[in-house]
Amino acid sequence: MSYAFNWGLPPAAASFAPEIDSGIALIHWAMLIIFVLWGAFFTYLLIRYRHRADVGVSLDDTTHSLKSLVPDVIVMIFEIGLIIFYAIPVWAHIKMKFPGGNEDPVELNVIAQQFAWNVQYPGPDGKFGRRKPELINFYNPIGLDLTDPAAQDDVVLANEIHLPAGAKALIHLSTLDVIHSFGVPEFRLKQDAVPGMEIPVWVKPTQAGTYELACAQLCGFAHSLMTGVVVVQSPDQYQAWLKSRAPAKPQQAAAPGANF
Amino acid sequence: MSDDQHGHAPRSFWRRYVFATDHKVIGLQYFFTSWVFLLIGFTMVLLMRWELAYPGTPIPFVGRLISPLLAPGGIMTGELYNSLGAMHGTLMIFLGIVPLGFAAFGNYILPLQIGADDMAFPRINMASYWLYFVGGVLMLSSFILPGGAAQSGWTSYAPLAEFNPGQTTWLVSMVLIITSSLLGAINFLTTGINMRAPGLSLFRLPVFVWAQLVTSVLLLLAFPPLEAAAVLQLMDRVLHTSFFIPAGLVVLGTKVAASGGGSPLLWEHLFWFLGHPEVYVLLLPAMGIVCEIIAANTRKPLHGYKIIVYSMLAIGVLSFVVWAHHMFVSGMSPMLGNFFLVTTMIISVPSVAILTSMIYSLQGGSIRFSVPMLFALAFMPLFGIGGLTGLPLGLTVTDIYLHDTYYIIGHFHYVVVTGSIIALMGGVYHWFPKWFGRKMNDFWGKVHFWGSVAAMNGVFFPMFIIGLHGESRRLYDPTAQIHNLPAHYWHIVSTVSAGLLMLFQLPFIINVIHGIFWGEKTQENPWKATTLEWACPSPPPHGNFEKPPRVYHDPYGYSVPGYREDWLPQNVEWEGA
Amino acid sequence: MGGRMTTAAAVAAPPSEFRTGLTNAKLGVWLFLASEVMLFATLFTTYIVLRLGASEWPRGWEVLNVPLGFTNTLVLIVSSVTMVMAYAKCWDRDYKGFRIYLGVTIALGFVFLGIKSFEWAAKFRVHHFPSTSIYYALYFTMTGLHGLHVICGMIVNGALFVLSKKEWDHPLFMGRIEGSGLFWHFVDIVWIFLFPTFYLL
Amino acid sequence: MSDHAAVASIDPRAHHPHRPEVNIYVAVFVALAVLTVTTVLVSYWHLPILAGVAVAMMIATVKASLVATFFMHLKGERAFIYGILAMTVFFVLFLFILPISDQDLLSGRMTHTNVTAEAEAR
Repeated sequence: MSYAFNWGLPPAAASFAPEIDSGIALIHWAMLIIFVLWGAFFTYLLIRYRHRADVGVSLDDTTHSLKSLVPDVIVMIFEIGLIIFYAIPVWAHIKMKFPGGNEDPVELNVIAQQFAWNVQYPGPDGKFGRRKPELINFYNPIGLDLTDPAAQDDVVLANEIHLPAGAKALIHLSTLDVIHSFGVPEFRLKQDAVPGMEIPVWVKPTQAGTYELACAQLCGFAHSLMTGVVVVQSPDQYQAWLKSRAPAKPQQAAAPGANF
Repeated sequence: MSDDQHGHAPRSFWRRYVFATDHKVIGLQYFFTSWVFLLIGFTMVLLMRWELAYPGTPIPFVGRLISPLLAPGGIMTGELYNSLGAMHGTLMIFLGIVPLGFAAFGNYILPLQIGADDMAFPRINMASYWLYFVGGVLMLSSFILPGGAAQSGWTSYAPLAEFNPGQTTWLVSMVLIITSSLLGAINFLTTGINMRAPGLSLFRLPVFVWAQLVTSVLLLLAFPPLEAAAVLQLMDRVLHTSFFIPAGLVVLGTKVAASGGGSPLLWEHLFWFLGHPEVYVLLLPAMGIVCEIIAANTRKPLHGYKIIVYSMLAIGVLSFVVWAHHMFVSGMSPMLGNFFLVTTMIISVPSVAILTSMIYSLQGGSIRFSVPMLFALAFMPLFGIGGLTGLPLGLTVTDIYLHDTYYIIGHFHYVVVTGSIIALMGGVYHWFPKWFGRKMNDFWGKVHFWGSVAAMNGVFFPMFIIGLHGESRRLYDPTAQIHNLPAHYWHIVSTVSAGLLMLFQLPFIINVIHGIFWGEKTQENPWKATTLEWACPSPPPHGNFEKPPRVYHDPYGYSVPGYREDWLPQNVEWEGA
Repeated sequence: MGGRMTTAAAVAAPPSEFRTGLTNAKLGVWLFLASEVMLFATLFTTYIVLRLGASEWPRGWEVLNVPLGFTNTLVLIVSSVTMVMAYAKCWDRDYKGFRIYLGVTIALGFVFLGIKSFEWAAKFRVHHFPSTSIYYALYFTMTGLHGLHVICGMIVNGALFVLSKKEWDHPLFMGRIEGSGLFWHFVDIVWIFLFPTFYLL
Repeated sequence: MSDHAAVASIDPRAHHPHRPEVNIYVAVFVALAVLTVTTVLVSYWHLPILAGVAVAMMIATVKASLVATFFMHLKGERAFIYGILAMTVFFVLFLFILPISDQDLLSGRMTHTNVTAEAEAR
């Protein structure tokens, strides 16, 4: 497979991915330039000041020289620029401002477990059914409470997420057991799922396609097998898919760890 | 009570070499023990590298020797891979580099460089070594103890670590090792601050001593939180409390019985409160060693001695407030992410200042390319790569993508291996004549150097490429994830280089053993260096100095105009200075 | 041991000046206390974080015996006074007074541990264990760790009590009493914070 | 422990600049006892939690500083010790503030599974 150069990054498929990519590219170009300049100077010093019998040492003013702080100033200015104009605003955009209200995002729960991704869509009523840990069993991996009316039309999937392209999706990320991490390289998205917490994550996929969702935080012996797919479809296809999955009764989702 | 380190060395073998209180013997004990741990940790990673490059194939040669429970048919299981990963990290960091850089070099060199006859608390020093030894042996023996070795990474994130077998042994050993480091830190600080020779003011201390003192402060104040956290995790495992376990967890279909109410993020905070200062514990002694070697081999004073010292102090303080840049995507509040982003960017400033000072120190010098100097020179660009690649990781936004990928593995191995270990190897060549009164072989030293540097780059540079492709760390079978396949061949490059790296350690090991017994004999000051450790015989006798030294000059009195030699030892009185 | 100092040893010793003006022992003890501060600070951080995250938390007086905790606080405070009085007697070179005060300090340590173990036993009888709730987990862990420190302090004091017979005139003896005292007072300070944290809030 | 200097100076009181002041020790003891009684009495009012914490911690801090100042002889101690303690306190502040504020900022994202389940059961 061949990617365009782009520092080896996989294709970008989310709205904020280009922002992250441009940062990675900018920093790597800067690093490369710094390293080359610096390496050239270093090599020059090694050759110019190698030991020769007839050439002595030339002492500079070592005690009061602040010369070695000069690169610091340059680095500092670069970093301050990065922080103010890049890191803080983009960070807020990705991790702190969540779609809601009039944006009408696609909402879904992603509930990680050893070693599978459970996905819960609220169904046509737009309400998530209640979940209770007591109810979790082989056939009900997320402990959906079927006595709850809101649970009746919920769609529960394992290791498969469907999202419409061009629309924002709000994912409520949680986990049943240990820390997992929701990572989709093409979305440039990564967020740990922490036991006892429900963490919001948003993404706006831009390219239709199938992407790999892989756990990015060590979660046990089968960590590397904890993968799923994210299917990004055109909005029409997505709606069609959603309709086809809307159950009269809740789905029987795949058993835990069924993917290995 | 107080006089057993004065006068003559104890005569009995046990008191002299095993339960020794002499800082030099303890230093060498640390030296040999930590190298053994480093080699064991390296062997572990060779097995892991095989699995990464050729997942699912039997490990050649040794695969059949491993218990079929862990490696059926010689093929590594996920459990074994995770155990090796956790143990590799723990061994290399807590049992390898810290004891080598801080305890071994510190014990031997620090009292000599300040002109003291021993450490402030010789018996606590002994206790410190034996706690470390017992903790280390216990850690290793966890492979054969019930439950096996820990499987949750060296970070032991809760609650995974709470449910995994083998973690209890890890925690007990960690408590022992931490206690050992705490005692060591108290000893080093007291010695360095209180027992300096007359005339040796703070700003006449060699950079190495400064590095050791700052390192001690980091150990002293950053380790107790991890010790407390380890005790809490131990309580969770042994007495079934739930400090790090929230309510309502269901593990593989079974409801967890713990009462709940704990916080997994709290463990991460407490762990990284140590974890980040620990990075500088690995690094500062190495920087100190590099500074010593550079000054002696450029025949001129260090450029910006004070800048280096203040930078080290600044690193010491700042390293306590940057810890959560390891946690940007951990679920920690994104607001705090901004705080740690700013502190992380600030801490790069003193590091850059130190590196720049090292480079300017070359300017105008007369560079002797001795073996230790080669290592010190290699430190600069290679540590530079490690430092630079920290930038995209320390920046919140780019870290979202690069977090926990091979990029970070490459980054910190560049810092720790081509940074710390390279410098520590240089330190071995530099101070070997002092320790044994004999030199190591130059030719084989150069073979070791060029081979190691080439192989290290071969191991770690591909990791940046793999990481930029988006491959996560800690995957025992990376090919199980389709998006990892395009960059997979780089794993093979890395694995082959790792084998070569091991091969290139053979000349080093043989050189050390050969040097101890048959090396060329040297005088007390073979490098014509100025600091106090070169003013006593090689190897120094019990009690170190024939008479207590007095200090008259700054540490790096090289090429002092008007003096008859091009080095003016700190303890030589000379009017013209 | 002072008598065993040989002239060779005296010559080998560096000039009798500590650079900070503090003895090694005292500097070492203070550094050790600094690390202890971090240790207990971590536990208090844990307490606060877990309490903030808890949905419910018992008030101390509902579950613990405040009069006993109050008594124990007083016991430790008195023992701190006797400890510092032992130091004063050491300064005055009053051997008998010193042994009385140090002995009382150790005895008060036993009283403290006795009351503490009574409290613990009462909890165990009604099946309140560290695993019962996060409150009890913190209570047993923090008071237990504090109790371990009390025991350590008592061991050091006991050792000095025994050694004082032989080493009363040793030049380092007073430094050891001072160091042991610093540790004992620190243990007292920890309890001063633990008491309100668990019993009164 | 190896206090080399002691070899040269035989007087056991050398290096111990803190002359004991028994009157002060007694006064401090009285103050500590009174403060202990106060804090227990205050707790019987069952103050709201924030006020309770503020009062109890204020009293505890005063007590601790009394012990440190007089029993541990921080009064008249060398500046170096103050330095060590100041540094420690500085780091303790970060150890407190950052994890605690994290917990606080995240309170909206916490799930109390057990409580909801119990509440429903009731």
